[in-house]
Amino acid sequence: MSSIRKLINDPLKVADELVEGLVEAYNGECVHVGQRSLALKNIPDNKVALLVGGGSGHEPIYHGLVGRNLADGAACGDIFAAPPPDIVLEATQAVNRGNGVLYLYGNYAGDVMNFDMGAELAEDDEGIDVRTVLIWDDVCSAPPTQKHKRRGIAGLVPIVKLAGAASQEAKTLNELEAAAKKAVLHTRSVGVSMSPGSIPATGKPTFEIDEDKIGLGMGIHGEPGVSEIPMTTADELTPMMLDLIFKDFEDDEEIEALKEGDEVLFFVNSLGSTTMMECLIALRKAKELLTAKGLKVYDVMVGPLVTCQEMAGISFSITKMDDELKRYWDAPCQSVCFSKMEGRYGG
Amino acid sequence: MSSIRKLINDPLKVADELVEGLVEAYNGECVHVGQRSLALKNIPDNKVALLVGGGSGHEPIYHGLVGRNLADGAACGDIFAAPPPDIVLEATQAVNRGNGVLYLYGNYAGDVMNFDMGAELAEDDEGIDVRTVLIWDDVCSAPPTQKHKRRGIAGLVPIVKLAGAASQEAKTLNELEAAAKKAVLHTRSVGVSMSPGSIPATGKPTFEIDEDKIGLGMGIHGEPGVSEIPMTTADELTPMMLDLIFKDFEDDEEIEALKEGDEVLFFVNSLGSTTMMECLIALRKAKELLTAKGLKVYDVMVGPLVTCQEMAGISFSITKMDDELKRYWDAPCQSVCFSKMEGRYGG
Amino acid sequence: MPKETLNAAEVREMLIQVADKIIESEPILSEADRKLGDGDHGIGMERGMNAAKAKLDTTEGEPLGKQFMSVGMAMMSSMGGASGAVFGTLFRNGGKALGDADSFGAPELATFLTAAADGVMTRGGAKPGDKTMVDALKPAADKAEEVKDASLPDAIQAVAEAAEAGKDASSAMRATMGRAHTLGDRSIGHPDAGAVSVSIIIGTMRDYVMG
Amino acid sequence: MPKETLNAAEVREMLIQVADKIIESEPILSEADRKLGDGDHGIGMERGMNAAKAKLDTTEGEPLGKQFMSVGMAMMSSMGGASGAVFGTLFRNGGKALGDADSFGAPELATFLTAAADGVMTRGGAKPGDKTMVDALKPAADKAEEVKDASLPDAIQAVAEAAEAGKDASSAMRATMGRAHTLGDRSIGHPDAGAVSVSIIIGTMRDYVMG
Ligand SMILES: Nc1ncnc2c1ncn2[C@@H]1O[C@H](COP(=O)(O)OP(=O)(O)O)[C@@H](O)[C@H]1O
Ligand SMILES: Nc1ncnc2c1ncn2[C@@H]1O[C@H](COP(=O)(O)OP(=O)(O)O)[C@@H](O)[C@H]1O
Ligand SMILES: [Mg+2]
Ligand SMILES: [Mg+2]
Ligand SMILES: [Mg+2]
Ligand SMILES: [Mg+2]
Repeated sequence: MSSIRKLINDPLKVADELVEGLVEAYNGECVHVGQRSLALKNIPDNKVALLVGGGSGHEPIYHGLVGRNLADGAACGDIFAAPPPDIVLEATQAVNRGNGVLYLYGNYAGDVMNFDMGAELAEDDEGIDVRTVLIWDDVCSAPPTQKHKRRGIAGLVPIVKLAGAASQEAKTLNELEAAAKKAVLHTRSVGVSMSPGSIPATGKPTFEIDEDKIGLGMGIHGEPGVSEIPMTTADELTPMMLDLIFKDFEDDEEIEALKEGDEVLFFVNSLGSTTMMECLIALRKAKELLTAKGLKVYDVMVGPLVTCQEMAGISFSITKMDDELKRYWDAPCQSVCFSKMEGRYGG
Repeated sequence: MSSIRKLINDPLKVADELVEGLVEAYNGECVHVGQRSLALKNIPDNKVALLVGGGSGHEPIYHGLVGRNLADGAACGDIFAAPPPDIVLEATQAVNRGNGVLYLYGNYAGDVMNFDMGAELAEDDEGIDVRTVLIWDDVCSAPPTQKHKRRGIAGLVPIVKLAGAASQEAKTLNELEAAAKKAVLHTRSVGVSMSPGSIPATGKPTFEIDEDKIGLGMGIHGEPGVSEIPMTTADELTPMMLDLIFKDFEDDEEIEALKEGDEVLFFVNSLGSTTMMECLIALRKAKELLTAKGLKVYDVMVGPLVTCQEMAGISFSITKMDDELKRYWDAPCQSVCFSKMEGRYGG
Repeated sequence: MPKETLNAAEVREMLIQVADKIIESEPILSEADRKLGDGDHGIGMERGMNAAKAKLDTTEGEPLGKQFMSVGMAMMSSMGGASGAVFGTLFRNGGKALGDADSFGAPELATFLTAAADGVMTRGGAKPGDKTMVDALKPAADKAEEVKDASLPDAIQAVAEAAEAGKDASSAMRATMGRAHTLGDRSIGHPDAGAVSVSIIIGTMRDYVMG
Repeated sequence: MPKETLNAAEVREMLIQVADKIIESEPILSEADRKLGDGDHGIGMERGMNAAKAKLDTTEGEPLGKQFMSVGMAMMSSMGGASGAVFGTLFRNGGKALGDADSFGAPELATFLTAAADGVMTRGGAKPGDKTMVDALKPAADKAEEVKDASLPDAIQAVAEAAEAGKDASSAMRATMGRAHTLGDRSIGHPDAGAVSVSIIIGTMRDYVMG
């Protein structure tokens, strides 16, 4: 497979340079902290802070989720690599306003180990109160009884959005932790991929897949899914993906199955080179099936928000809404990754 | 070159199906009109209406720009094809509230002929007052003395954003026309491409380019640019692109050259498979150069908003701001293509 | 056996043949557009001609001018794009000019093509030499006027050759408008995609007339 | 000529050699990660070892335990990712356990590897059999304890073989955690990328000792 040509400078510096660019995208709203972190400029005193983070290369997340009514800061790793503990510490110090910091990030071994080490430094050396909520929305990465083995994928965007709004109201770290945990518990995703992204430093794809196959249940770095199926149409694939999510709500004892009248947030994510056109075509079918199941779509998100370079593929995420989550959703927000006005479409 | 695998159904129905999906993305905020148009559900009586449109396949534009404080409706053609006159007429009727309709779209022969025919039908048969403002921001497509030959490219997003805000205040078609014309006059873009997108119905790329070349000044369908240069770095390419824009402001007698202290809106667009990572790396350098020229960046936009399927490439757009345009910019807006809260980054 | 004139039923049959030929030529037309434009001309013409065929299913018994007009209306409202407007106009204006003619011979061929060319040039503003389909259509119309006293077979032979020659001549032209104009000199050496369509349309009319 | 013990300067030299070898092995390591993970293991290790080398430029004269620890700190703060944490911990915990030892022989090798393995297993929660670098590191540590009364050359030979065998054995394992766990049985047949790194690290230490 030939190397992909990317518009970059030094292939080993892409993570540093993209964070520098991201700071410019915020045009003064965010500051560049330490090695490779971002923090909102004006975090109110005493705010319970929300810190996100993870490997770079998935832009616009995670670091694009810093913003108004969203995350207060992000600790950014190198391409597909969790941020080292020092960076986590720097970001933690930058967002801390004396009322605790919630870490909210995807459940990957590298992230857990590095954020934990960062938290130890922050707690032991700086006396900062840190709590962690892991994102594990990928239902294909382990059964509901083994959520600790699940990956965090595109569902992180609604989850961070909801937690970001919650963090504006939260009086204590406990309150924010509870809200973030609820957003996680209520959000489930399934991803598929048709072709890999590549690592800028090597130009090599992160995995291999036959030209005429779709990887069902794949992760956002190209981690293996549950099976490979023959390439098919949007209308055939959509119910397969939705059924995996529906089934997870049924099988998981921690949450009730989706039933008639339930309200959901629905998110179609592109993993990179899959076009908005394709996302919209899948959305069309998905909406039909959600409606047929009696679900009410509270709001819709669509776009390439959680990507893996030029990887082709999509994911669906469903967040089961309740009054609390709806209130968080309705808050406006503004960031490089995701912005909205007050309310919801059609509301 | 091998066909690109897309997640679609019938390759000849992608335009129809994506518009159906788009309506679902709006979740009730927009209605599907006639064959293939969208209109906002609640357009106030007497509002001077703003209608955009063009070929499909460039999602999220044009039809994704219908929304709050944005366009009132869009007439959508098939993939890369201007909408036929009937569709333009249907969309015109759907947005008309008795105070005239402004057509705002990219300057392509096909669009001009079809929208003109649509306008004739609307005026002659329905007595609707129609005015047209063409978007011609691509400075590489003709010299400033021949703007009627210029193409409309990614600058359309800030232009429609500004016109959309203006349309909320405009009392007459004349007023909206003047505001839209100003947004167009103040906006200039340059695009580059490294590899083509493909047409869903044929699976074939829209143009050919050597693996190690960049097409400088190319259009958003792969129309030829001013030259092909060897593949280079983001830091080398960025000043070339900016200089072409700066020079256009200098050479054009209808607008003043950009000078120290001027405020600009800066937009880095991805044409499809170019990642946000790359856009941000280019933005980093661009911001340095804009600042070196003494320009103040009023606000920044970045993302894959005007695409050509999986085409690789980026464009820069600069809008020279003044108090009126700043007021339009500051208004919040919400659509599938572009949303923002009140104000601006860092503001 | 060559046909000396065509009645409405034959015009309809001829147009179905034209449509089939264009649909069959999709890859050639798209390829020509890939060189100078966005590569979709064949797709658009195919879409338009499929719509035209569907329309022609409902026009049996109508006057021959109406047959042409129906093709034009179907193209115009199904295709969009530059070619929806210009080819729609070609057939619509050409057909309209035929009024209630009930036989299609060399004079009607001239009337049709002249009105078609005028309509297209008014609509799109292109002149001969701009490297558009006008460069095949206008010479064909001029030739048709020249040979309007000949027999239909002789006339359509000459006209098809003129369209073909015009299409070929477009290769040597420098594009001055449309998507290809930024190519400048690099546009030289490829025929215009729309001109290829015109030559196929008129060539297929010739084949029909010649039997 | 094999070395019977290493002093701090030699440990430092050995670590530079380890770093160079890992940097050189980037393509192999990335390829191994492509099979079971996200394909970046070699890149991360290369980044970490470059940082380690830069750090080792400043550690001349420091005790040997510090040499190992410096490598660990440099890796931990430059790499990130799973391997930044685990390989950082390997060198840091291992080096810390050496205290102020001023010669590195077979007993110190055992102390280093046992503390390294314990540290990694505590940090990441992986046990032998989970198909991680632990499957090369833990057998190496166990072997080192077993042969800690042998000469350094004999001990490091045996330990490097154990690491190599552990790496090879990881091929046959089913991943139960980390990115590869969703592969289930399909993860069988490829060695774990981190285990490959461990075997290269210990193998290069052996090569240095053997001279
Ligand atoms: N102004 C014009 N007048 C006449 N013909 C035109 C004009 N603009 C374009 N054309 C014709 O349309 C053809 C392109 O058609 P097509 O590819 O279907 O449309 P689009 O350019 O919208 O993709 C050109 O090859 C040319 O012959
Ligand atoms: N919990 C863990 N304990 C020990 N080693 C681990 C653990 N998780 C991952 N590893 C090791 O890290 C290696 C992957 O490293 P690398 O590719 O650099 O990190 P990432 O998975 O973040 O991309 C695996 O091959 C494995 O040996
Ligand atoms: Mg990684
Ligand atoms: Mg087109
Ligand atoms: Mg075309
Ligand atoms: Mg990896």
